Amino acid sequence: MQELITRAKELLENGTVSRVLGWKVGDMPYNPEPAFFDSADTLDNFVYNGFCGANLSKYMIEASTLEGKTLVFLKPCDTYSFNQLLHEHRVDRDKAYIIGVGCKGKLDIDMIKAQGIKGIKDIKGAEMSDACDTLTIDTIYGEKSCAYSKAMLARCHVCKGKEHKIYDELIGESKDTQDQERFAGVEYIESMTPEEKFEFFRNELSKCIRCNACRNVCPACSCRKCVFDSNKFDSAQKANVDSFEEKMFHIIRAFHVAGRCTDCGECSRVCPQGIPLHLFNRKFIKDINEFYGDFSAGETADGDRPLTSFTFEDVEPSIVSERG
Amino acid sequence: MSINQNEEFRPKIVAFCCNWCSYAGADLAGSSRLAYPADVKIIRVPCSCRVNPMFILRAFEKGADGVILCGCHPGDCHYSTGNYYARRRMTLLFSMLDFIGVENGRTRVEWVSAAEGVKFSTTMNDFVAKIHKLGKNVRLGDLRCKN
Amino acid sequence: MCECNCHENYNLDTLIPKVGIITGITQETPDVKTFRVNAPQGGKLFEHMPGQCAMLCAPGISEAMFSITSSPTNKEYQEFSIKKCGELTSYLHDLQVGDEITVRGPYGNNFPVDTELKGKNLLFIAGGIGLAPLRSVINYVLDNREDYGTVDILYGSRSADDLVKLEEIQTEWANAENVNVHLTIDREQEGWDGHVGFVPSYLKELNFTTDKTALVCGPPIMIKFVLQGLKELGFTNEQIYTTFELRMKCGVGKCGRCNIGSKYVCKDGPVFRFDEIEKLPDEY
Amino acid sequence: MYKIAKENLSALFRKISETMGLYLPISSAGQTNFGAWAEDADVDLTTLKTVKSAKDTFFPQSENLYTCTTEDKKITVTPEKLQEEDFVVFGMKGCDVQGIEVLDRVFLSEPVDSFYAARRNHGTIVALACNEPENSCFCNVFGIDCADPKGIADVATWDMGDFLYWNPITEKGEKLTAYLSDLFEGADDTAVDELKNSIHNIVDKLPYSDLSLEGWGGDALDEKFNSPIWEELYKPCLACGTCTFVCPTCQCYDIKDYNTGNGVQRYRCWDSCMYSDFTMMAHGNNRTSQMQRYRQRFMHKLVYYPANNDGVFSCVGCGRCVDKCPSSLNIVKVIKAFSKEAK
Repeated sequence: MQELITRAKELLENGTVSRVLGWKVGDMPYNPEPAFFDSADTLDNFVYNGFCGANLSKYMIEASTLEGKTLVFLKPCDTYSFNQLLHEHRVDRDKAYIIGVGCKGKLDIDMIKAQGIKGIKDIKGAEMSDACDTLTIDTIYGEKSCAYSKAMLARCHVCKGKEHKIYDELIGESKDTQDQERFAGVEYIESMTPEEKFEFFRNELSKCIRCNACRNVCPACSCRKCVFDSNKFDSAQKANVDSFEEKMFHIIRAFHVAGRCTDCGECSRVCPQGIPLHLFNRKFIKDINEFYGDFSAGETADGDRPLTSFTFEDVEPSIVSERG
Repeated sequence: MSINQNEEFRPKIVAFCCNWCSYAGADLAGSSRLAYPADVKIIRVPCSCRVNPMFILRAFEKGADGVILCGCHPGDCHYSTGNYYARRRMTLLFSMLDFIGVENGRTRVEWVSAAEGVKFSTTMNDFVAKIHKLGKNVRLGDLRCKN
Repeated sequence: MCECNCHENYNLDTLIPKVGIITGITQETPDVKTFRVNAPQGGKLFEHMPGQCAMLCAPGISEAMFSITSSPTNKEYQEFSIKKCGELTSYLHDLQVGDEITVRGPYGNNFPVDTELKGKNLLFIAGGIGLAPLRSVINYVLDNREDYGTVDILYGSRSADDLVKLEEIQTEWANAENVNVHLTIDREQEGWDGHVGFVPSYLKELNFTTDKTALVCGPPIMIKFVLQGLKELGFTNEQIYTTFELRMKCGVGKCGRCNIGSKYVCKDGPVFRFDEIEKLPDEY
Repeated sequence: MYKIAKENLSALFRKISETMGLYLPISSAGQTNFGAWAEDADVDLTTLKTVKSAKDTFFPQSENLYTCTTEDKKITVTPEKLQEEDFVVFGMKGCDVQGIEVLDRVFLSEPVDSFYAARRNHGTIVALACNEPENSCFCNVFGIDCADPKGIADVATWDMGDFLYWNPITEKGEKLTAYLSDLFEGADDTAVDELKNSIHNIVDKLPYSDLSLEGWGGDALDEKFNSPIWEELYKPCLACGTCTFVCPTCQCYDIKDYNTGNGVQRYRCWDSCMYSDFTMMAHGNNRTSQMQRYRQRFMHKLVYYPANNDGVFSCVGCGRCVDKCPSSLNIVKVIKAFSKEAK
């Protein structure tokens, strides 16, 4: 981490960048927040550890409107989002100085709490310089420990890989964290009967409180005004009784980012009700791969995107019922 | 939601028809006196690719039991390529509806040219019959719109 | 069965509207119409005080707060002067006499016509549609003429065609006893022989004496410069009243959007004296 | 003081729901929220905090107000029925109880909101002490004792392992207790006092328990409003409504119309001051930047509300925003940032 601070200070002081976009230490060991740093001395509050899960690409939309370059720290998965935003001209490459930072898997405090660890005072072992195998947790009930991989965000178990797709320089080591099949969750649901599928999603989506966190955090959801904020549209806010609560919002949300979603998993990370929202996105990704050939959004900043291109030989929509 | 046994189920069908081919096809079906069920409500759109997934969900929400999208045959689009985009979009949308447990067959895409009055009529008859078999749409409707 | 008495007044819940019927529409200017509203069975929907507002709603379209422009001394109907500027107002402008809307209110406080303003010389300053809330006060004052001192009305608009209630101003107000009407328009216009210039500059030209209480309403930018002008003339904050407008949904200080600091415009306002406003954070 | 064996709780729930409604923490799809009891419901009294607070039971996320039907230009307004059935909210924590008290000051002040008032009249609150408060809890800062939930609660209960201890507080609580008396046996207070002590010991050790509210309150307006700190604090805010929707005291709502095809249904639903269209109207918007909206939320809780309500804060220290904010922002960070500045 010191290496990142030193390099950021250098770049600020030699005038390469006007500000730094990174993470600031929180008031607890597990809640750093995204932050802009305007001067070298404020960087003393900079932090990069296992709890820095937030994808900073989205903040680059705003940073691209500011004067001067912004130094941004991107994890491997964040660079996909950046590339996709670049493709859509929502961020300005010339306004960004990208330092690709290593990633050993990001942590989810709720996963730690789910193991019955309460009254947390301090957590050790989440620094990037650590081996990231075990977390030592100091609680008001004494010291506890927890395997690093057991505390990881769900998305890190299906990591796309630790290769940065766009950067100006790289700092720090990564560690492969993928230990689950990426589409296993989608396939599991596909194997259900329509009744089971319906029940599953009804239960999940009934929890939705329409806080819009999934939309607002999504780097692909970058419209200046969302269709769901329109007064003329009566799904603008949560209303009572639906046979399928909030379906419209979630299907359309996922559809609007289909072919553009980099599967960064932010939607599921931020959902206060723990709805596995990535399932919608991943289903679209899986379908796109199957119907139109393997595609990974944000792999590059140029090239065609599946929903803004076509071939004459595309499958007909009837394939959905034909494949059974 | 139970269906009143004494009352025959009349499905509500929304058909989005592109202005240049399918709508003309429907016209031809009409002027050739080819019958298709009155339960089909046609909404004319400039091109099949004008139909956004929200239109389809919205039709279901407001009480439609089946939604069909008709456009020019691939290659014949008035705007050259519109229906190719529509094809991809609808494929993904239908697959998603299937994924969340909506009965297969409530949605369909059919390419109908201006000369295919017969096809229009048989397609609609067939679709209505299918929806009739599937019964009322209870999974995508908004409960406030019922009764 | 429920034995409590909590349902007795529930039809009177402030969120439940009454139905009102439009009994008259006057085209005031190209984009302002005045609507006369009655209860469907005749008579007024409710009693109000000058400066109060009501929520008008076209079911399925939208609902918004409008100031009641008629005076409470009018015993037959209520009037709303509405400028076409958004979705709801456009819809209202398309309505015909005999159409129904829903109305709830009256909401908010009022100009202190029975207390602080009594016996005072009054100076009304309005810009454009800002005349709407003040008209209620002016007519109230004219109908209770003996309770108040001199009345000056300074009213300006973009053009002569945009002056709301021009006929009433010229025939009734201008001829009333001890009332001076000063009209102005922003730009020269053929057929206009009155004053040309913005309201704040005309205010300075007129050089009013400070023995008056000013009631101001108009676009925010006008209010800002009128306030400066009044200060230059020697008016104190306690001598100036204005009325606010912010987005409202409930009208009763609960939905939480029309607050400026700890004050809710719908409940604690819309009428504020400037010394009160000075204490509020600058967020309006 | 009474007690009931934990294995008899379902009999208790059954008995309550024979004659009235019953809402309690229910686990569904992995999350616990207040919901209506049913025989097959997965009742969860061990999860410390439900995701949404219990305010849902008195001020639902969405409720119909009336329906407008139009025939031949004639409009008919049919108001929605008010709550008529008695109901019990079981298992509310001290912070949530205080949250309802905060809502009372808004909805029961003139003009009274009849929809809310009817629910309050018919609702009986059975509060449950928190055995193990969590790191994000700071209710003690607002004078709440999570070991002994009182305030407007009608009954206080304690989870003592094998038994649930039950102590009626108000008349309503006595009535409910009398109705359920067959299921209870008498108990003495000593065991409960021990539990209270052990809870207090935990509270003392929690990281936020020494949070200071010095400088906040109804008089702090100008100094806080104009502080440059807001410009720093709001930056990571994504403008979502998570904090407002999980908050027990946020009461802002929106009123909307829905055209059902047989009339226009008017409903109100929770709204969030964090949303960009919250104050937007045809002629403009008085809170155009996210900084202003962010500031509004915290100023309302810590300054505006106390100014209007005898110094009572509109925060109960439940820590839900601390747990749930996607960007790890929260009211504690705001309070700390200001006290740091003051030093």
